[in-house]
Amino acid sequence: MSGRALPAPLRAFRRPLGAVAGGWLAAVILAALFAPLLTPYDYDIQALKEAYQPASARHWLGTDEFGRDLLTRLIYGARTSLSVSGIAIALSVACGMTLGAAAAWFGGWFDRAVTVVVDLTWSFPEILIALILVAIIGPGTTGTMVAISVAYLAQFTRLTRAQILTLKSETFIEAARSLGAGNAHILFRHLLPNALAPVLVSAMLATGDAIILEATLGFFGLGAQPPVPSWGGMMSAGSALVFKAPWIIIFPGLAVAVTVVAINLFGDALIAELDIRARMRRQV
Amino acid sequence: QEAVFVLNTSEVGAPTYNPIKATNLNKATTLLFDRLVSQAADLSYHPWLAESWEEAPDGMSWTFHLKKGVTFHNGEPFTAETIAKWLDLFKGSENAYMAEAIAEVQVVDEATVKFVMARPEPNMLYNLSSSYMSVIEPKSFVELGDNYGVTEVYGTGPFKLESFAVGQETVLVRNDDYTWGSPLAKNTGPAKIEKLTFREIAEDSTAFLELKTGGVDMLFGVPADLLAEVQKEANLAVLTLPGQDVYYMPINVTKAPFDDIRVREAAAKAINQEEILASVFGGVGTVADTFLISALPESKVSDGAKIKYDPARANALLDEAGWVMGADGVRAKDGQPLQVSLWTQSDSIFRRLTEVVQAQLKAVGIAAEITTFDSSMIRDQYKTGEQQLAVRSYNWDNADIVDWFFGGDRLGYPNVSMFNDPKAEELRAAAMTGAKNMEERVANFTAYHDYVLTQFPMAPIYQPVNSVAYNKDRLVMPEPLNAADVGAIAIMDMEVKD
Amino acid sequence: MFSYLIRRVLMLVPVFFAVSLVIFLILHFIPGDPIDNLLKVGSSPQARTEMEARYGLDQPLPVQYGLWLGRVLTGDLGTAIVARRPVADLIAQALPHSLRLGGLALLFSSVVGVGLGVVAALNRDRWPDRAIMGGVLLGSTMPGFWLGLILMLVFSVWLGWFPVSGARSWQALVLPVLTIGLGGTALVARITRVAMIEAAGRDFVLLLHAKGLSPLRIQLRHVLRHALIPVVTILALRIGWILGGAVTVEVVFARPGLGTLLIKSLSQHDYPVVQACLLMLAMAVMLGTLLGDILQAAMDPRVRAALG
Amino acid sequence: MSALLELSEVSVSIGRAALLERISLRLEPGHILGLVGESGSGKSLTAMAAMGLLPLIGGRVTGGTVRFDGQDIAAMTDGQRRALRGRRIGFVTQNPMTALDPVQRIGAQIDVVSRLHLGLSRQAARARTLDLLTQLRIPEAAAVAEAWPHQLSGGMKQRIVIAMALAGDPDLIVADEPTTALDVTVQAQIIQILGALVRERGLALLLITHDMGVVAQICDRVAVLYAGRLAEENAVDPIFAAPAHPYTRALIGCIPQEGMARGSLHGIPGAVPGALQFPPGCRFHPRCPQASALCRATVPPLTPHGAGIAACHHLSVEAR
Amino acid sequence: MTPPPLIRIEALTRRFETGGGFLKRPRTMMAVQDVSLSIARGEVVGVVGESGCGKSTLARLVLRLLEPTSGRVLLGDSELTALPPAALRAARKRMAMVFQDPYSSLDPRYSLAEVLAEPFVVQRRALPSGAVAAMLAAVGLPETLATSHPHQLSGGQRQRVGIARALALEPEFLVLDEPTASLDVSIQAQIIDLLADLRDRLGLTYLFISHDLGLVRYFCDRIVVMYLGAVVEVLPHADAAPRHPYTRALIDSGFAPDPARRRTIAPLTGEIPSPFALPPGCAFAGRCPRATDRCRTDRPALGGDAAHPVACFHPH
Ligand SMILES: Nc1ncnc2c1ncn2[C@@H]1O[C@H](COP(=O)(O)OP(=O)(O)OP(=O)(O)O)[C@@H](O)[C@H]1O
Ligand SMILES: Nc1ncnc2c1ncn2[C@@H]1O[C@H](COP(=O)(O)OP(=O)(O)OP(=O)(O)O)[C@@H](O)[C@H]1O
Ligand SMILES: [Mg+2]
Ligand SMILES: [Mg+2]
Ligand code: NI
Repeated sequence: MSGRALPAPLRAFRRPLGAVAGGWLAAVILAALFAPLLTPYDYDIQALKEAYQPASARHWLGTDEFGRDLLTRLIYGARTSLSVSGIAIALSVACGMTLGAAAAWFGGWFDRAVTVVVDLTWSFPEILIALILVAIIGPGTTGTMVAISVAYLAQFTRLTRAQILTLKSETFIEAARSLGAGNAHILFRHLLPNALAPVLVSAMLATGDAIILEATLGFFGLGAQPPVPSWGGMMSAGSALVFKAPWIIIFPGLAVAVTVVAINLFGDALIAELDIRARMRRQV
Repeated sequence: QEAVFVLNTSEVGAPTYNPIKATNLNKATTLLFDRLVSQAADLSYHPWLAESWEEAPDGMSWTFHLKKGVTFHNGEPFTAETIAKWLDLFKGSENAYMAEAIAEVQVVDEATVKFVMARPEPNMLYNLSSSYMSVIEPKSFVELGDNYGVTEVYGTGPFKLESFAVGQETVLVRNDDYTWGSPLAKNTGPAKIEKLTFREIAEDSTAFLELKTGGVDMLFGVPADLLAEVQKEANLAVLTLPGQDVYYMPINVTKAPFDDIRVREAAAKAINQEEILASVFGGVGTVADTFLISALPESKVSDGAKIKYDPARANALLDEAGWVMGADGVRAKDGQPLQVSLWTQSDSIFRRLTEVVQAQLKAVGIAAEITTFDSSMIRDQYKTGEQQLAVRSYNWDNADIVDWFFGGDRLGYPNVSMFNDPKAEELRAAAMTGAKNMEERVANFTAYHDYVLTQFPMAPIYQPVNSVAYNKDRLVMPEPLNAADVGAIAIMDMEVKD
Repeated sequence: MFSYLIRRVLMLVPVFFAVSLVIFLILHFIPGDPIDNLLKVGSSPQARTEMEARYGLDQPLPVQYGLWLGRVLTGDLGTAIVARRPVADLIAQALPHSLRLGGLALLFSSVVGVGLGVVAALNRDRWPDRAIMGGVLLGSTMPGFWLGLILMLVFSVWLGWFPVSGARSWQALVLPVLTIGLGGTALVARITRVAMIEAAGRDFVLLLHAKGLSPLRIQLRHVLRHALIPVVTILALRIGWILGGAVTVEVVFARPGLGTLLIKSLSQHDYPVVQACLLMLAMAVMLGTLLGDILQAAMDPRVRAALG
Repeated sequence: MSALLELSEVSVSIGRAALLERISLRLEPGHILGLVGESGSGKSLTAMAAMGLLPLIGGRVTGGTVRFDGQDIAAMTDGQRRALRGRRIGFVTQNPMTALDPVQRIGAQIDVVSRLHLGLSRQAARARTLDLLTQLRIPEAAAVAEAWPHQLSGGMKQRIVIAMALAGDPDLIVADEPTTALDVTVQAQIIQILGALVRERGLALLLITHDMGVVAQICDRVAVLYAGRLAEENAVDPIFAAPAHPYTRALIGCIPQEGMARGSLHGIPGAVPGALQFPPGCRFHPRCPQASALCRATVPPLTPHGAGIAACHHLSVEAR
Repeated sequence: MTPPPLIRIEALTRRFETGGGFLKRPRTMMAVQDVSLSIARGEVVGVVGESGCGKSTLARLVLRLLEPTSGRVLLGDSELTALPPAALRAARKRMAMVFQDPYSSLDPRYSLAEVLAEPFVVQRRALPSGAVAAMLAAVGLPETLATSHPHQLSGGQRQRVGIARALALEPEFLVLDEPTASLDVSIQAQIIDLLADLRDRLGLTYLFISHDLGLVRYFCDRIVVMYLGAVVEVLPHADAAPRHPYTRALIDSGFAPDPARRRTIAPLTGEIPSPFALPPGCAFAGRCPRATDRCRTDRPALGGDAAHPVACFHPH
């Protein structure tokens, strides 16, 4: 195999579907990063006289109910949606890996307790967990982020735990022990690095789900608060205007769907490239 | 004959049909209960459960002659005794103010009752015609306690409660014994429709789709932005009634920086009502520049008290109060940015309105951060008193709503502005209890209203018209509609086509 | 096997207590308090104490927990503070809707999902596979409320086949079931496909071919049977989704249900209702895991043997 | 005697990889043909080709013919091929642990063969199954028939697999490393059973193994595969007594034997090349001590050698 | 006087409990039962037995990768089974293990250079320059492989890497747990060749585990035969005539690659008893052609000739 030449995340680009999906994702991320450079409009300045315009040369995707450029808001919305779900999942992965690794490592009652709690929460729909948490924390970006990360905690804890447990029985761990390796060495030099790839790939796939979750929270009016745009918030606002100005809900919906499909395709390509299908055993 | 109506989104989630304890009642209440007095479209008062009445010249007593042969849904008779027990229940309740002026209820005979007044109450008939003074059956009311209005309800109304799932739907069935309808309706009973379902649909667009596809027969409130869509449909008709709503922005006078009246005034005058009318409400309805609907005489306050868009004044006031405009367009004082919270409820029209308000505040340098609450819970949130600014609306057609929303004893909710001003309390007492007749009452309330406006505990925004949309192919609306809105009177005459 | 069942059921007892404790504690550490909602601003502390005494909130936490648990065990879920009615009534109103919607959605997504998964696996890497998996992926990436709205537009508004919202007839169930079901279908189809392909690669399948059995019979009678083991297990595990997963759909279609009840009560800090809802969901989940284990044992003799 | 199974110049590819090249084998009734070679040399593929099962793993015959009892397998319909499998050709796989359907009872898995191919009723099939199990010296056959696979030991399972192969009363058994996963004592048992079957029933057995000891013990003829090509084919005695191909010789030399001095075992340097890295010329040449320029450049043809054939440029030298 | 043995194993026993759970009693099983053995410096001791008889467990116990239920292991003078963690780590420099499965015994994320550097890292020793190349060369691998990862190697190459890693810290004692079981005979011969060569060059001591009696007899000085956790016979040298019926059966079951030496096979009958429910007497009694009633009730102890002990009432 010659794959070692490319860093792992880039290897998915070697498959046609992976390249297309990766291209879209890169474009979305770049657009979100350089949003102010890409569009002459502001996301929050209202021009009420220009409200409800369909797509035109001036406003490529039309304007919303406040006369704001929809494309601009979509691009800024990508910022919110991607960063909220991205950060939330990163948080979730960090906590989930720690928890899962600790459970697998220490075993005993701690492991059993973690397993029971995690299995129980894993059995609840993420949206319900997130809604409960947002109700507790209060609406807004931070609340959404925390809620999403807790909602996915169980998934990563489970996955990490399972990974570490299988890895723990691998002979190379025993081999390291036979050389005199201590716990820290085994955990940080063998177990975690090996568990990382599947966890990261599933984190990436979960980011797609988190975008949908963020959009759904936005639909309940609980995500980013106006005028900051998020895809979910835009759809939520647009749902009441679906007859009057369907483009207001259609474009953010498309953005979500296409991006999430792209994430999934890219993830699949990555799984195939990294040859970790057996270890992924996606349950979601 | 069956019909399905959709309640106004502002009534969604009303937890009970207990008129004495509730602060939020939905339309179905008016069909479960009758009132002593009915009010016509021209706001004149007409008999209902009371066949006639006399007011003593000094206003210190009222005598009501009651209809005979009226029974409650549970078979209990409706008599003078009932009235005495009923009014007694108001003491200490949420809606005590409704009957506060009545010192004593004397049962003259089976069908005659006399209210001995503590003070003259020019608003007596209005109160008696409001749904909060729906006549309940006192025996079951006491027995059922908190369950009254939730699991069981007994009134004298043209419909009986079959089932009530809070937030979902209420099913009413016809009271076949009903013969005592208001004379304002052609039909005094029983009703023509046999079964009525009131659905609560939080999403305006869903409700509209239901109407459009024939899933429901009538929407009690059509949001302005859907009006055009309704009008496009051949099978739908819109009934435009005088509005009783006012959209406004309460300002919490206890929370800095709004403890400074200059900042309050600035915020109030930053609101461009015309722009909102045009852009959010499509030009339907009128702007509001006082707290009361313009149909009320008490809304004729002095010109100076009217709150109108005046950005120059708003900016000047903020400058004066020491809030200096920053480079980012947000004012600041002592390094603190002028950042405030702006609460709203999740219904789409509120969200849209609030977003425009936010932009308008920003235009004078006030950065408002929106927090959206579910409409069913926002009242509870106000009770915490944590709000600074909010966008809300009320629906009432009497000046005493000023007392309700700005009375110093109702801080939090309904007094969202937390307004508690000694002078206002004085004026309020005069308005609520000091008038001997209607003229005095109007004068007192106008003064009270006028003063409240000058303290800027809120900014008036918009007065809609009341648009009721219904399916022409299904419903026959009575002509003319002898009431200010589509309620018990209209429904008595309403028919369902098969 | 029978002793395993008993053991398995008994095992739920400590889990139930743990879960109930967690639910109780979470709610009591949430900022905010239902009394706040019931009291007027500026009411006397005395009014507050009275109110607290009325709802038993003045007792120490362990006592409150004990009382609550005791009542729950005798079937009394208490009275809703804000909604002012027996919690059991609220649950009784919501649960049948949730069960009907969730059950049908589960049925739909299992049947259709397994079907699609099988067709995809049988045509692995050919166009039916690609088409199914692509469609399923697309279906699962559309937010539920958006999908619901679109379905509503197409089937209720344009075609007029089904009512737009509500829970008044079986027709009203079709679109919500579809909306939830499509999401679940994606999951089931994906697991089924992978499980089928994995099972088809096992040694014993080769031997079945070598025995001269027809390929279709091998796929449907043997491979599918294996593939169903993980599918059924995961479905049973995620039974919580049946009851709570429909919140968005319930909102869009204005349907009553446990999800909406929970969310609303939560926002009103109506503890007794929230506790009861969570307990219902947790119990459903526990029963789901139990069911999953039982089904797995029923379907797989190796599991039975391991359980003893 | 006419051949029961005959592969002539069979080539097999999976995807782009040409994995087998011109393999020719002949197996007569009552005979045991051993197929040996290192891992990856193509033994299993040959078996799959013989059974017509290649499409199952995505492979195809790209040249040559496989004949069973004189009939070209490629010319048959799917149904005909299926009627052959299980009925006339029994199959025994390498790993008995995974060869049985874990969620079906033992008896049912055997019954199905005779029901399908011999048209037996349920009861008759079960009776036949019990009879077979008893013949294979399985104690308490009735209980075993009702057992689940996981309740049996490896040796027992392998006997069940053999019973399954016999249930259709076949003429040929293809056994792909039937003893590799088993302990030596159990291996001895299985080999003994297989040998007895051939003797008693006049079956033909294609025995795939990498164990030269097993080959020496029961085979009549031996085919040696290397990297997808036939290296040598001959009767068992000459193969061991005077191996023609250096690979055969090396393979035999790898097995420690009684009385061998320590240090006299040398193995074969290097490793079997992967399917995409076959060297030109003789594929064994990189590991062959006698490799010459000729070996590196040209493919040695299969030439008759004694009673068999071999493919090596140095044959003439070796023959002497 | 003979020199003191390098390794002394005394009455080593290991019990496993499995399948326990809520309200469920775990099942106990003796994986290794009362094994005693001394290995002299430079000696190659072989352990043979069928799958599951406890060979790997014994290997782990000897290196204290697994804690014994009872018994002790001494490496030279130090009692391995009693060493505190720090001392144990230091002692690990003196011994090493080569594992059965070359596919899972190397971390897939490590390059060969990293694999070979790991012993130095965990022992906190500096890696001498050129050491990786030297180690690769010692096991006959080209230096160019240093940057490759395990998945790029063949099984034989991987096993060579495993051996190189075991030798990295220049141990005296090596446990080889079926190092060739998953390899082709041609590769097995290479590895055995290499091991023999290394032993001669470095004066190593081996505990060589295998299920292949022929291989053990070829490679080892002394042979321990295990059956269901217990030692049934110790052959003093490769050509010693077996005395235990089980050893005999093992030898008889192996086939020589020589058609001239075909035999009629008299395979063992009966089933191997479950390790969870060992019979009271001799564990082999159920399959033994020589078993008597006594064998079924009493358990024979390892005894008799100290140089060639056997646990049987009726040895050959
Ligand atoms: N499904 C497949 N796809 C691609 N290549 C394959 C497939 N099956 C086998 N091969 C390749 O074909 C070659 C021969 O494989 P085969 O299984 O016949 O070897 P074998 O001699 O049976 O080996 P073993 O002793 O390990 O069973 C190997 O190089 C292998 O990698
Ligand atoms: N960690 C463990 N927990 C429970 N049982 C174990 C454990 N490790 C080994 N065993 C059991 O102990 C017995 C002996 O296992 P061991 O691995 O030592 O056998 P072995 O002789 O090395 O077998 P093989 O030849 O298959 O490698 C087996 O039955 C095994 O199932
Ligand atoms: Mg093979
Ligand atoms: Mg082992
Ligand atoms: Ni109101």
